[in-house]
Amino acid sequence: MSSETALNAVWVVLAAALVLFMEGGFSLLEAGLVRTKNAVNVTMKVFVDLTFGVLAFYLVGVHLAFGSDVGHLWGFGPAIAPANVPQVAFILFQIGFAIAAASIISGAVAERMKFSAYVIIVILVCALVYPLGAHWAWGANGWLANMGMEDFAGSAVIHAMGGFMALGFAKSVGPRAQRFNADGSVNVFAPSNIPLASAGAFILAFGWIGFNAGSTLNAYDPRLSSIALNTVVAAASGGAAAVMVNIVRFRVADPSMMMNGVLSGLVAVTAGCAFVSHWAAVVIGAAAGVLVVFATGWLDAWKVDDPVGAFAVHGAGGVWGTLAVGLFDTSRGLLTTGHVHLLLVQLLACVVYPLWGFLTSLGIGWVLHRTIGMRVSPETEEEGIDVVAHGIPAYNELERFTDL
Amino acid sequence: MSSETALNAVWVVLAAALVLFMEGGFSLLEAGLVRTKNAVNVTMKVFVDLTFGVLAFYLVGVHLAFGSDVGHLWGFGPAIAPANVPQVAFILFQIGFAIAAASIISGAVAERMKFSAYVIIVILVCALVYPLGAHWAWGANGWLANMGMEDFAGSAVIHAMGGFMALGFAKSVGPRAQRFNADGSVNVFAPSNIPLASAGAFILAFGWIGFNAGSTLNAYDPRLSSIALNTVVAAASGGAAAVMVNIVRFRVADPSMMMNGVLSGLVAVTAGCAFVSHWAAVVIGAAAGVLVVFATGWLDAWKVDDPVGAFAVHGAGGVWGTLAVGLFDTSRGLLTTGHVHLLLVQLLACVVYPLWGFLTSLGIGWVLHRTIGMRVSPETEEEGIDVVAHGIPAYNELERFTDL
Amino acid sequence: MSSETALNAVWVVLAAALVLFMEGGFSLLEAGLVRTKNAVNVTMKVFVDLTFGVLAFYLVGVHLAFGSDVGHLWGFGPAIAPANVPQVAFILFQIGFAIAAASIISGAVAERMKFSAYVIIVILVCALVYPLGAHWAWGANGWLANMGMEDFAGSAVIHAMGGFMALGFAKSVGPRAQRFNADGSVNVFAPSNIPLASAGAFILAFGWIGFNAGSTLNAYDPRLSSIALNTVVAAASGGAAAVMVNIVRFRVADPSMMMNGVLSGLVAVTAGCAFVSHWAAVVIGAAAGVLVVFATGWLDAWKVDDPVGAFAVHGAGGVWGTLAVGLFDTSRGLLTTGHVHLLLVQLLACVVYPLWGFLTSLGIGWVLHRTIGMRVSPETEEEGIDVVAHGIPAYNELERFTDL
Amino acid sequence: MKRIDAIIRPEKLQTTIKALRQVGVTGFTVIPVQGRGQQKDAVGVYRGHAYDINLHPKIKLEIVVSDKYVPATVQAIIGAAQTGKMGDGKIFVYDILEAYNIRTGEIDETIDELNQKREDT
Amino acid sequence: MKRIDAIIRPEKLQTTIKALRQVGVTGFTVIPVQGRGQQKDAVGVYRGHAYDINLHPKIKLEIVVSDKYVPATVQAIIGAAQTGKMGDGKIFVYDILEAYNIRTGEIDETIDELNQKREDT
Amino acid sequence: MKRIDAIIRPEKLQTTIKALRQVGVTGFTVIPVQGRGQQKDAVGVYRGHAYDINLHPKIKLEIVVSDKYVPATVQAIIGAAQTGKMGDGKIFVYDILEAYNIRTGEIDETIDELNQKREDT
Ligand SMILES: Nc1ncnc2c1ncn2[C@@H]1O[C@H](COP(=O)(O)OP(=O)(O)O)[C@@H](O)[C@H]1O
Ligand SMILES: Nc1ncnc2c1ncn2[C@@H]1O[C@H](COP(=O)(O)OP(=O)(O)O)[C@@H](O)[C@H]1O
Ligand SMILES: Nc1ncnc2c1ncn2[C@@H]1O[C@H](COP(=O)(O)OP(=O)(O)O)[C@@H](O)[C@H]1O
Repeated sequence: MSSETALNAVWVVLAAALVLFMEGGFSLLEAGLVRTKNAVNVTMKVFVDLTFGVLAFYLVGVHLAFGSDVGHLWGFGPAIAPANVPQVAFILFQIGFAIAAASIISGAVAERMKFSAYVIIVILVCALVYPLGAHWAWGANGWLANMGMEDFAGSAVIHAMGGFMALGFAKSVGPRAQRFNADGSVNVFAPSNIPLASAGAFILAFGWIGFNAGSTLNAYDPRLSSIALNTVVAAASGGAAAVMVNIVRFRVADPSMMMNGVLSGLVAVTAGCAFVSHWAAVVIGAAAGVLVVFATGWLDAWKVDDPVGAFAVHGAGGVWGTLAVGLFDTSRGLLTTGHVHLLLVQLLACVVYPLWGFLTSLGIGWVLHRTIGMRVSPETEEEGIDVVAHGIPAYNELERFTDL
Repeated sequence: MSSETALNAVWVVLAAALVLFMEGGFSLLEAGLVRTKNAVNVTMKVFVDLTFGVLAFYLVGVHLAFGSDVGHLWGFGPAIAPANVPQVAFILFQIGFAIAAASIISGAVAERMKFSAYVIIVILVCALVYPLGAHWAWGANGWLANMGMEDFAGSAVIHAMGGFMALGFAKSVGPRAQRFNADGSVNVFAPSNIPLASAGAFILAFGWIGFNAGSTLNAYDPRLSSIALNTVVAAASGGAAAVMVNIVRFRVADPSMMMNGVLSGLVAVTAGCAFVSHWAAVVIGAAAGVLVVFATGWLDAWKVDDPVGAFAVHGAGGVWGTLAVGLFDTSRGLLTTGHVHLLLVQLLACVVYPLWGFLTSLGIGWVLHRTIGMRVSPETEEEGIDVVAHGIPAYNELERFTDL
Repeated sequence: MSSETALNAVWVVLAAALVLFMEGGFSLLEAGLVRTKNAVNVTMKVFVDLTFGVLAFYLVGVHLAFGSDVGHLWGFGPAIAPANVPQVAFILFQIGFAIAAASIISGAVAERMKFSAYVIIVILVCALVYPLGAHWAWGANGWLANMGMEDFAGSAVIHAMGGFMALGFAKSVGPRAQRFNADGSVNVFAPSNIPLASAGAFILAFGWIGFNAGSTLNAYDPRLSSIALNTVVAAASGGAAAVMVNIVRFRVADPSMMMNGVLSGLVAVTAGCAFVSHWAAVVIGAAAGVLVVFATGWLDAWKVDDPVGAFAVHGAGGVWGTLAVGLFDTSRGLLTTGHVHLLLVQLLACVVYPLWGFLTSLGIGWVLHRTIGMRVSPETEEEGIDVVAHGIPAYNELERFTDL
Repeated sequence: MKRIDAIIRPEKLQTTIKALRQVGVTGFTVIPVQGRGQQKDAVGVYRGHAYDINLHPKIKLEIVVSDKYVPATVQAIIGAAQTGKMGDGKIFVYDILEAYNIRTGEIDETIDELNQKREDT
Repeated sequence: MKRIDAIIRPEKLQTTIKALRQVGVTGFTVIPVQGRGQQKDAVGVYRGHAYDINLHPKIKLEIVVSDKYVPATVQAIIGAAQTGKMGDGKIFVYDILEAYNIRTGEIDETIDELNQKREDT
Repeated sequence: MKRIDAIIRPEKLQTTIKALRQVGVTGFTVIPVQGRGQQKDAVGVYRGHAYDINLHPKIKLEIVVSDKYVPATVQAIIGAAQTGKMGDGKIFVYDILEAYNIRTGEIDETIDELNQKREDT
């Protein structure tokens, strides 16, 4: 085995491990931000991503995404890996990406979706919806790739699409009971466990270095270190901006906004991390941090209930990040070079992926509503999904149990 | 320093870091699955692994395991590392393995074992019991290695042996008070903190990629990526199978079974990850997922109390995984090639390691009972070990403390 | 790109990721060790390190630390990276170091410092205080570097300095209300969540392998694996020693001492990990473990309130570790070679860094007290900073919220 | 002066507090409790063993009011906390002899009868 | 109609509930509390400082029953919760004047006396 | 025999316990509660929405003592728990009819009146 392949294998496998570890981050973040009575349920959903999602993508999705191109729309047959990267390492890394896309949804539909409906959604997303979108930008000869679209690690392909799927499913399943009052005002449902959520945010930030830098799929890529630095500074400016805006607008340094600002900065820099300079990464992150605070408010205004802010982080941040490549790309960006072509292509991507995500999720939701049902019963919602669907509450201080 | 050695050093050190991080996973998993009043105690036990266990293996065990062979039974002198891997990197990686074996025990004896007894057990296991077993399969000229036994990363050497030691010690220390009723029925002791436990499971899964792929001890091993992929798909099918079986048998998607299914899939694929194809890894994982649900029931039937399911995951999963190599090995497996020899050798390993683990643990237990005692007093058990042995409860919301 | 640079980039980026992940460790450790009502606040402080701290060091500090030397005192202009390491990878790694130094402070001033004051402190520390200190020992031509001072990964530069800054700020902000009684006795404020804290300790230990071994900044450094092994065995002996001393002195196996022992062992071996033998690493760690128990007591005697033990771990452990290089360095140590020169230089460093940290923190504290104020109001302290400054308590079991 | 102990569903706490405010009751104490009554047990399952979740999370309100406020308070609680399904909870009323306000160190002035008594003396 | 407050050891909760069921008491409310009495203090140690764990975790049961059930209920609790060691707990009994069922919005029909009263009217 | 329910600030628990010990009250039960009274609401903000933190963490002490200890106990609590600011809490006193000690299974001997009664019989 050549030295080059060996190093690439090590690099891609370790990066994939980091990406897969992000599932733990999603799980903790969401378990911390929902109410106690549904903390087991969101955790279990992320395990569904890690099990059913992995199998669905490995058995079906990866071929659709990375097989030989069929009409620029989907792939077929064995996945085609870049040169000098073992194919299986490539597949492993892509598995991590696919289930990340699915995990974005889990938080947005938390506290009211049926477990069985979620399992089906994850299987469909990992086997079909995400792979098609991935093929367009990343597959050999995908139609958007051919147009010159740039999305290094998936602001559009994963986050914008995932964020708009989160939006679609959140709309489809409806808000949690009593979330909105008749007069349109919002009831605050307090997050159950902030330190747990913050642990999740740190794990996500940690894994993101593998997510972005690993997307080189090539240890010899001279941009590798720069990508990692861009990732970290965008996270920093995203969090800093979000917390400052939040203090100005709402007086407090809201931990959920600090975390979501960091994550939003990460989401936004994901598309451009290999194409933009460090100062641009700082700007992209900061803008994403501002955006996440406002986007959180929009959802409330639209009466869509997204318990963890998945849309504000991934949807809004992803669209902004995709666009930002058109502005800041060092060789083709509008602001850096005056060229407008790339920006137009990126704009197209900003329509295609959100639409694809939103429409497919509404469609899947429509079918689910008419078949197995998408939403737990009002009684279950009131009691919490944990006991009903999983047999056990998240926290048990009192030993109140006897065998039947 | 040659490029090859440098890359190997990086690879093995990072893999070792991942394996050592698994201790954090054990700690959280166990702290989440026991009752609140003993959460500090199980956490402390894992710190014992990380401290006394590391020292015991580093000072004594590593020589017994990997020193020059003495009669095919044990080693002596400096550890012998594979070519082109710095010896200290090899030792570091093996330290991670040794304390993983010890950590398996901590959960099974949770909530009733004396802290001092546990310290002694860890020292003995890391200094003597595990190293001997490791030498047989992995040492230069170990007797099982010479017979052609295959255990790539330790389904037999670590997990089956560790799982049966867990069984032996759990039997030896006896069940928790009131766990079993006179009529043989089981009282459910609710886990204190499911999200914490799930964080532990995610960390374990993350670390396992280093555990299995790192066992190449060679970045140039062409199987490296394939091992990582096998690890992940087996985890996925293990979790998926366990949760489906649990839903069919018991109606709910039990989070502890989902986690243990994932872990059991990982345990089972550990022996064969370098020798079997990907579809075989999926099958091995799925079977382990089914097995873990049933094995959990067996323990109850045998009236052995294993609070975290260590035996079901590591004992049962490890034996199955060891056997599975004999079935699915691509060049020597029964189902894949029709050869029966390897299967017979693996069968032998499936007797040797469980027996070695079970008998030594019963022996150590016997001595401990007759010397310093193995079990806390009934009063301590009732009050919880945390306050008595560690001076502080795990969670303190009320400020109820004054200095004496 | 040469193979060497590629491997170095991968190595340094992954090590930097591990170091950055340590922030998550700090956050959990501190959130677990403070009282519930301030758990969000300490978590938010670590996010401040990860956002404002990163930007301050990236925009300002890195030049002061690693730019071209000006009078052996500070740097100027672009950071100078070692040969064959991409400059940005080097910068990324150094970012992780800078914010680690800042994070040490957050725990010591927990539960009573204003959030705004902390933001300013972090910016000053990451932009000025730490970079100057770093330049002296690590910058091109720094005055202590020129004298032959050895601090491989920062026992002095980061931990001793950070620990004494923690001491200075803790003194400056004053103890928590009711911490000390009139007669000098100490009131125990129970830590809110031990399993959370232990998760943090495991993450820190995991990241530390990247912290120390990554400081080679060179995958071809023959000492790389040995550094990692030294790190792990020192952690082990630190924890083992601390818990044994604590049992002898105070009867219980205190989890906070076990964790702090492990961390103290890590801190102490950080300076010498590349220069001392393995047995010396064991000794250095063990001594640090003993030290941490006593140092914790000293702080109480001095009536300084350090809720997480930051001084005992980083300050005391850092000074000891810096000194220990002078004793155990394999080529210049007093005990190993009889030479006294290195020890004297190290002694000087043991004066310079603590003093630098202590005096700058007192100075900054003095200014803050006279300007925006450093301490929250007694009402806020009583109620907890979480609700007042961050709008939300850490844990919310009861749904007690309605919109205004 | 009477004490009213009301055991209600957790999700009815906020509407009950609003209802209390409307009838002029502004002081009360809230305790999360676990209760058992006619409400059907839930059945949990852990590791293959079904177990009875024989206690349901409830909220207990403790309210001390003047005698004459009792009927209005009770009605306010019933109005706000009722769903008509098993598990709505109970209200118990009993006598309180004395009430002190710790802040003033004197007899509590927020309760009518006591106010009366204070003025009398 | 009386209220019985029983403070017991946490680990005796399930047997006590069983005992209550056997004497026909099916409604009660459970609250985790911290108590102090004759039970010896535990001593904790944190960072070298011993501290008094001067409160012990207990469970409080609040049970409202008809007068005539009081002796049986008290006996059932004592029978189930007694270990004979310090810290077993106490039972306090006091008068309840009225009881309402929130679900029906009326006087509670599960308590004998009230049932009687309702039938009378 | 009376029961005294005292609702105090959480940070006053230890001084209150000390004060109780000094007047000879050694048995009591402590419950963390959430209370509402004249204390000003705190305002939380989560994701851009202000919300009323209309319940404040308090500690409830339940103390059963002989009639003659009531004034001293009440004074001890007031002395220890008072800060003079809104939110100091309340003390309520009411009658207890019977008290049993679960350990002995008999009428409680720690309460004066009962002791008296026992000796009489
Ligand atoms: N006799 C009782 N004594 C004390 N608390 C009771 C009693 N009966 C019911 N409760 C409390 O009231 C709650 C609701 O009672 P339940 O019988 O389920 O309501 P409903 O009568 O509306 O069906 C119980 O969970 C328990 O906390
Ligand atoms: N006078 C009292 N008032 C209120 N609660 C009390 C009183 N005395 C004891 N208790 C409660 O009863 C519990 C057990 O009391 P303890 O004296 O320890 O039991 P025993 O009398 O069986 O030794 C205490 O922890 C406390 O909660
Ligand atoms: N009428 C009442 N009934 C029951 N509890 C009350 C009542 N009034 C006040 N409380 C309790 O006392 C606590 C303190 O009351 P508050 O009015 O804030 O104190 P203060 O009168 O000293 O300002 C409240 O949080 C609540 O728990």
